Parts: sequence; C-alpha cells; structure tokens
Amino acid sequence: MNVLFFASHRELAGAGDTVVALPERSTVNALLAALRERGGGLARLPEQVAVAVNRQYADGETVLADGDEVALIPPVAGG
Amino acid sequence: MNVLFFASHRELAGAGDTVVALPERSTVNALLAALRERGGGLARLPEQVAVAVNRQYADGETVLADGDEVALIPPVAGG
Amino acid sequence: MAWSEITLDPIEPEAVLARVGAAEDGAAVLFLGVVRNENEGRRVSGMEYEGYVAMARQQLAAIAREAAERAGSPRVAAVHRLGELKVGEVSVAVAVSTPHRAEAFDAARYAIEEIKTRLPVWKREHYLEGAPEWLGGRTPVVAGGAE
Amino acid sequence: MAWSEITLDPIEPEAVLARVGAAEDGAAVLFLGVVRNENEGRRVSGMEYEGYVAMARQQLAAIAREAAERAGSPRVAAVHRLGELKVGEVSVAVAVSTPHRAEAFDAARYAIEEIKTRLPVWKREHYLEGAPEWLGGRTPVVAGGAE
Repeated sequence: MNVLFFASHRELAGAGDTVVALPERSTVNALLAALRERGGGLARLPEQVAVAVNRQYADGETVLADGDEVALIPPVAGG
Repeated sequence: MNVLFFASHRELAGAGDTVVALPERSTVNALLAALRERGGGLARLPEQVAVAVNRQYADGETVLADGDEVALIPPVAGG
Repeated sequence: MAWSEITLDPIEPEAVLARVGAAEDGAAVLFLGVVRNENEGRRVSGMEYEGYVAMARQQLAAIAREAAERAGSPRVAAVHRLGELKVGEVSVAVAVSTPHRAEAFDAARYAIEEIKTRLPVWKREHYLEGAPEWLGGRTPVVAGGAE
Repeated sequence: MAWSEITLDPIEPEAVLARVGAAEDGAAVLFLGVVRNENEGRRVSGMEYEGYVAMARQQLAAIAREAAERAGSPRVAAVHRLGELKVGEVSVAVAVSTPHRAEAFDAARYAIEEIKTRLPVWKREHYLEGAPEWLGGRTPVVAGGAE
C-alpha cells in the first residue's frame, strides 16, 4: 500500500511517499508501527499522528484495504 | 434657535428646519413640548424622540443655549 | 488612523479594503451592506438614504475610532453612502485589518452594529407596488416627550 | 452552490467577492488571511505553503458546503493558495453573502476556523535570519501511535 508524507513528515521520511506491505485487515495503528520500525527519520514520528485514508481523516482502529490511499497528516497550519 | 428635521419628521413638519423662540435655559423637553404645541404634523411627533444638540445625542434634561444646533432624530436605520 | 466617509458616490469595496492592511497584519475582514430586493415579504425596487450629514460624519468617525481601539489596530475604514440606491448596490462598507483574525472580525462586527444603532441615517424603501415607506429603526437616545 | 478552490495563483479578493451576492442578500463578509512580517517575535520574509492537494480540495469543498448550510445561503466562496508567498500576499479568502448580516459573519468565521483546523495544508516560515521552520499547527484526528 502506498503511504504519502507531507511537510515535516516528508522531511523525516526523506521522501514524499513509500510502499508498505502489511497483512490483510491491518489497522492504521499497525501501519504507523510498521513505519516506525523502519527506523531512521521515521522512528522520530510524533507519538500522535493524524492519518487520512482515501482522503478522509481516520482513527487508529480503521482497517486498511489494498489500494487505499493512506496519508500521514502533520499538524495542519492553513490560512 | 434653529431646529433641524429629517426623514419622517421632516415630512411631519413639512420643512427641513424651523426657528423656535424659547426662554433662556430651556431644556430639550421644553423644546419638544413647544414644537408639539404648534399643532399640525408636529402634534403627531412620536412620544419618544431622540434629539441631538450640536451633533451629539442629548437627553431631555439637556439645557439649551442660544446658537445651539438642535436636530430631531427619527429612529435611525443606517446600513 | 481610522478612516471614515459619508459619500454620495458608489462604494468600491476594493478601495475600502485598500485603506487597511499592513505588513504586520495577518487578517482582514470586509463587511458590505447591500440593498436587497425584498423586505418583510414586499418586493423592493430601491432604497433612498437620507442623512444628517454633519453629525453622521462625526458619528462614523467616532465609530471607526472605537472599532480601532477594540481591534488594537488603527487600520479601520468605514464608509456609508447616501442618496438613491438600486438593488445590489453597496450602502455601507467596513474594513478592518489586524495581526490576528479574532480582532478583525470583532471590530468589523462592532462597527456595523454601531452604525445601525446610532448613525443618523434613514432609509425609505421603494416598492414594486405601493408608496415608499421610511423604515422603522432604532432610537439612539430618547428625550422624554411627556414632562 | 458553494464554491471552493485550491490554487497556486495569486488570490484576487474582488474575484472571490464577486462569486457571492444575490438580489436577496443584504450583507456580504469577506475574510482574507495574509502573510505577515512577524511571528512570535521573529521577522518573517515569506511563507511556503504545501498541501495534500487532492484531499485539501475535498476538505475545502466540504467546509464551504457546511458554511453554506450554517448561513442558510449557498453563496459561499473559499480559496486557499499554495506555494511561496511574500509578506502581504493573500493566502486564504472566504466570502459569504446572506439576506441578513449575522449569518454572513457567522459562516465566514466558521469557514476560516475549520480551514485552520482540518485543511491538510502546512506552512514553512522563512525568516530574515535563520533557517525556515514548519509551523506547529493543530492535529485534526489522532491515530494512536502506541498500541
């Protein structure tokens, strides 16, 4: 599954996106754990991260499906 | 003393202004009473009237001086 | 310095907005009052504004100053038009800019509420059918009639 | 229909205002967010806006729709700019028109608060001295990290 990074997260990841392989019916929280385990900048992801699944904010228990567009959302600062 | 009328008051008075002779140290309320006594449209002035003396809102007890610019202010409806 | 004007000319919103703004401001609010085509179920064809111009100038300047004090920013502009206006024309405009948005919203709202409450301006509504009528408004400060 | 846009081009306030307004509306409110020259005591030279464009478009459209529902008027326009902005440039504009003014103020305020809270947009401040920094903002919906 493809995961998008933005702003400060993009700088931590060193890239705008990455591909993550997860067991079927994994949750958003499992995805975050998998990303942190990669170490490097991603190990320094904040404890609380907002996530969007298919461009909608989603909580940690949301179950992911293959083909979902997942994005990590740093604290927003529009306007 | 010169008294200015606007909008609905102007229509009651049939004129934009009028001259009123009052004893020295008369109040705004005395002026209003004198205007009502003239009869005609002015007898139909509302019971409560706002008054400006020298372009400032003034209450009924305000004492008038010769040369004051007095204006009757109908309910305002700006904007 | 807060800016204000009573005018007979059409109001240009962008010109009012251009009177505010500064490098330290992160927010600007512009309010426009516009003549609308309906009031209390009657179809309106236009609005005639009359003012006590000398006093209205003073009052509008005072309102703009007070709004500037509330905003903590002198960048306040307020203009009210008099004369015959058509539906869709702007009768009043208020612009405020401030470092942060809460103050701009608050001061713009304050200014328009005060304008409606104490600016010595009156309006006569013209209808598609029937005679024009002076609109009832608010009495700013009451002098007792009955002594 | 409420209108919204994520854009890379300069925002023209009068064009946003022109998207609202109708014969039945007596009030219009325009809010502008502007890049300012100072933040928390540091002198700012400009602001770099990054967005998750596909999602930001959806969120801004949803915010405009919600503001329109609150206003009871579909005449809501909202636009957010991305890219590198200089001090004094407009980053966000919201316009609302309604028959009466309270609804226009309320809906404009609602829209900008929601934009600040949930629009997936980030800004990196550039300073006269020192390296640019991503500004801390608000976390919209939190996914727990620790399981």
